[in-house]
Amino acid sequence: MTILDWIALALLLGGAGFFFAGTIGLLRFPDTLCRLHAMTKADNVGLGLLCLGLALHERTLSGTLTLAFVWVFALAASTLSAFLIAGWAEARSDTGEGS
Amino acid sequence: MTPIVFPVTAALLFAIGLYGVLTRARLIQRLLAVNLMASAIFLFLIVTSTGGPHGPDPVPQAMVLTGIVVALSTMAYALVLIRHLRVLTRAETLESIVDD
Amino acid sequence: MTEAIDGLTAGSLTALILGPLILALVAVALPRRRLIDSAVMLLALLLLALLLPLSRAVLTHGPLVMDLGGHDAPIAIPLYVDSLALGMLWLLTLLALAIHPYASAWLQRSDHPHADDYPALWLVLWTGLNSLVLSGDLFNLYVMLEVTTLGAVSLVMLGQSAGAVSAAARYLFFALVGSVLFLLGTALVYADIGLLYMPMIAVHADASPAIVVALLAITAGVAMKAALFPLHAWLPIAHASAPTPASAVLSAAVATAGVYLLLRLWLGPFAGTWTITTAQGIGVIGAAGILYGSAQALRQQRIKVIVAYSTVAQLGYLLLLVPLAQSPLAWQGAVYHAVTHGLAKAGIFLAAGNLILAIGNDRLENLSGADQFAAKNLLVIGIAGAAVAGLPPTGGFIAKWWLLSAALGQGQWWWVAVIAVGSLLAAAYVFRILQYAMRQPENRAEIDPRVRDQSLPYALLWPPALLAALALGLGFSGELLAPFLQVTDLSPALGGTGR
Amino acid sequence: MLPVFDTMLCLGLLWLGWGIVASTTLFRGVVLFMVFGLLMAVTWVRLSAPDVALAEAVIGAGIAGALLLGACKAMLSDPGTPAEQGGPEPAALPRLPAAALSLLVGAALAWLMVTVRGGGPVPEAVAIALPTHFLHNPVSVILLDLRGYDTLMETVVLLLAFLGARAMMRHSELDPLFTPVATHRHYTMPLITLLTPILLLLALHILWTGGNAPGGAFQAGALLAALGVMYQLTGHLRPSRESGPGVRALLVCGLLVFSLFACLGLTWGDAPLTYPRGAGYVSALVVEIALMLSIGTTLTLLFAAHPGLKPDLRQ
Repeated sequence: MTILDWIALALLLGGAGFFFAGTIGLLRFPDTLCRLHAMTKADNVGLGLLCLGLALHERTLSGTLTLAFVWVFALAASTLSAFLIAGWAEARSDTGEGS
Repeated sequence: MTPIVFPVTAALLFAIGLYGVLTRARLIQRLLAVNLMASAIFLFLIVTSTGGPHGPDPVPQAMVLTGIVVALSTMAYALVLIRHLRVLTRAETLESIVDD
Repeated sequence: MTEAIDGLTAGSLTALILGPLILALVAVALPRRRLIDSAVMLLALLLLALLLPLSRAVLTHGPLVMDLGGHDAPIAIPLYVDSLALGMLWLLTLLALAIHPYASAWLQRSDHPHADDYPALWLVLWTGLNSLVLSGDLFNLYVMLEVTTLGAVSLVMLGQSAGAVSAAARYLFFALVGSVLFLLGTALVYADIGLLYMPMIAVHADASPAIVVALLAITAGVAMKAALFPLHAWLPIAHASAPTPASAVLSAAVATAGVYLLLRLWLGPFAGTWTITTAQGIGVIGAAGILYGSAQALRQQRIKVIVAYSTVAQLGYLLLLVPLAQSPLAWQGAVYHAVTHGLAKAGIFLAAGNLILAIGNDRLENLSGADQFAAKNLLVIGIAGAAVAGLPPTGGFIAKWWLLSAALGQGQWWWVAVIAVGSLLAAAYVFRILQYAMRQPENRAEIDPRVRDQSLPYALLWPPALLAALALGLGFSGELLAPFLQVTDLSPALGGTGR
Repeated sequence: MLPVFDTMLCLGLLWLGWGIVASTTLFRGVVLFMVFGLLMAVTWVRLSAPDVALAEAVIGAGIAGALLLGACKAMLSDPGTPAEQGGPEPAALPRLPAAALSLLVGAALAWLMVTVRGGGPVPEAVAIALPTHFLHNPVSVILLDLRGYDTLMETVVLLLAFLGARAMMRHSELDPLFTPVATHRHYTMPLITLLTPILLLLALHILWTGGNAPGGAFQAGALLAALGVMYQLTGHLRPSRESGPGVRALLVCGLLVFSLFACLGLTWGDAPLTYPRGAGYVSALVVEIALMLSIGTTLTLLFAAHPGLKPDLRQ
């Protein structure tokens, strides 16, 4: 294993760690907004680290580009869905329907 | 190890699904159990496709693809039927509907 | 095998499967009821015309196999036609001809909210039934079973009431488990001997554990879908709560197709796995179904439930073919029984539908005086009922006579007793309906039918009459049709043609 | 390393399977089922079946998940019959005999599934037929040509499922999964305008390469359905009580093209579904494009739980 592989491994483990923390946050945090916070942060950074690690391992242009696309799309989707869920949660708490 | 672990998993998944079909009364959960049984058979089919002397046999893979589509279609249909039944009778199990 | 297939045969087989399908697609895209109704009639007549040369081809060449897509066995999906399949095709096409115009008129007349949904659903179901009958590939049968199941469940669901929808749900869940079991059997067969092409399975299948379990799983799966006797629980409720024309389709076509499929599989690809004991066991199940169904039918108070239980009973006769399969007479009898019973049963349901239009429901006690206002429909019920019971001179008599002769010819006299008792009970439950109808009401003014025979539209009167006439007519054409019913190659019925 | 991975994968599948069957709440069962679908997709990759993996990912975790969540929400928003409120779920069958039967079946099947013989005439014949075919992805050869009839009929199952469901949707008001908030449109619009061309491109790509690489009409159609789902969730498509002529045309075009093509097989071959010599790839592509449109429309409508959809162009 070259030094690049070791860096890749570290990045992958770091990404997995972020996912783990995010999942714990999702399960443990008290309300919708906090859970969203935990999940989106963890997913965005965690996925970014995973993609970076895989790109270092793969080391081809097309592979790296594909991974970059995966990350960008996941970012866009999670940003918007988090925003919509937050809006929905706010609307619900305004009308006093839920927490 | 590998030649045994996947077929055994398929058989056990089938058994778990069968148990669910027999014991769960809530229709959506019974539906999930039926789909579990189907997935178990798909797993078995794909496992048998890998071992041949000519490389992976595409016929079981095609069968599984067809099977996945068929299972999705029947699931979609069953879900609408369950919701329709719910609207009509407010029941989510067949046991709670008294026959007339 | 394909050398016997000429252009006309290939075209007929294609039309049988794709004709109803394309028409269904047109019906979805252009929901004009008039247009679709006449197109369905034309299609049914066209297919009837095409069945004539097809029957001739089967008579001269024996069973035909058409490999789809121009590929060779065993990778192609074959369509397979023998006399058994031919009988089913005649039945289905005649039913399509009679039931569709009736259904259209009936749904319109009773202001049924699903009148627009019916044509496309029935046409797709028709495609499914034709392909189920013709398919010679085990996995393709799984797909076709799903088409028929979804179609049949939808027809039950059209009954609208909470009872009908819950019956549909019950039916669907039985059928879903049935499909999974069928799929399991298919997977085991493929994993064990690497074949799905049924004409070849019979040659390669032995009694290895995987094949035996596959046979068990497939049998249980189809039996759940076809509501064979111990697994019949959903059938009477479902058939009785569907809209009446749909009940006719379900009892006459769908249920028969299920049993047809079982016979096809048992006596075709799996013929090598039978022993005398298991064959007799299947016969016993059939006999139990005959007796149980008939006894239940005698106790019911609603016409549609009586007729539905009668279906449970009559399907049992088809199972008697398994222990008697060595005799050509038994094959003739089984095919003849399937066709006559299908036609007669549809006729009874359609006539019962007219009674429902007249008195608002189908309870026996409300039938009093029906001989005054619904004489034609009662006549249909009488004739078709006689055919179901197997009384001379109907087609049912010929069918049961052949079955009886086959049983006597092989010295299996115990089936004779079952057939005789079953016929007696059937006659009893049919005449019980007539007896209620002939009863004079205490107060003449009580007879207040909403509709009299005379005011019913023509489209509601000729289909049941046609069906009863056909069931009767089959009684006079037994000798004429017998050559078409010959199974040239008895055991295994399908496997003999394998390469 | 690989045996360890396999064992972990299988244990995960079994654990999730048990979770689905034993879960006390509906929502939990549904979520576990979606996770199970994802894990199955990983399993398919491990068993070198990438086509199946792709389909399982878009269907098992994607479309099926969306449908299940919709049904789940409908169940939870209604308190149900008095007998079912709060009380325990009535058991369909006693647990003990059911467990004994299932274990027996499982043990018998495990033995059978390990000892089946394998091989046989079909795998051999297929291995011979594959190299000379005009398509290069073995699974596509089977799905589009050798067993094209199955594909035709599987699409019939999908259409029939929708027709049956439509009959019910017309007569009982089923709630859509979400009621989108219209004021958010200026946030969702950029995403829609970004993703629409990309998803369309991706669907066409999956379709186009389907002949030679994993992919095909159903996966592409499911991607289109994802687009349809997104339009519904952001309020650009709204459920309607009737299917308009355009929707109906999209619904049937796939099967219509496929079955007419099947009939045409009689003119240039001896049997229906025969591909014309020399124009095989082109005809497969035409059929697949039509199928993709129909599959996408059908799945989108099934998600809407309504007979039709109409665009909502308000800004």
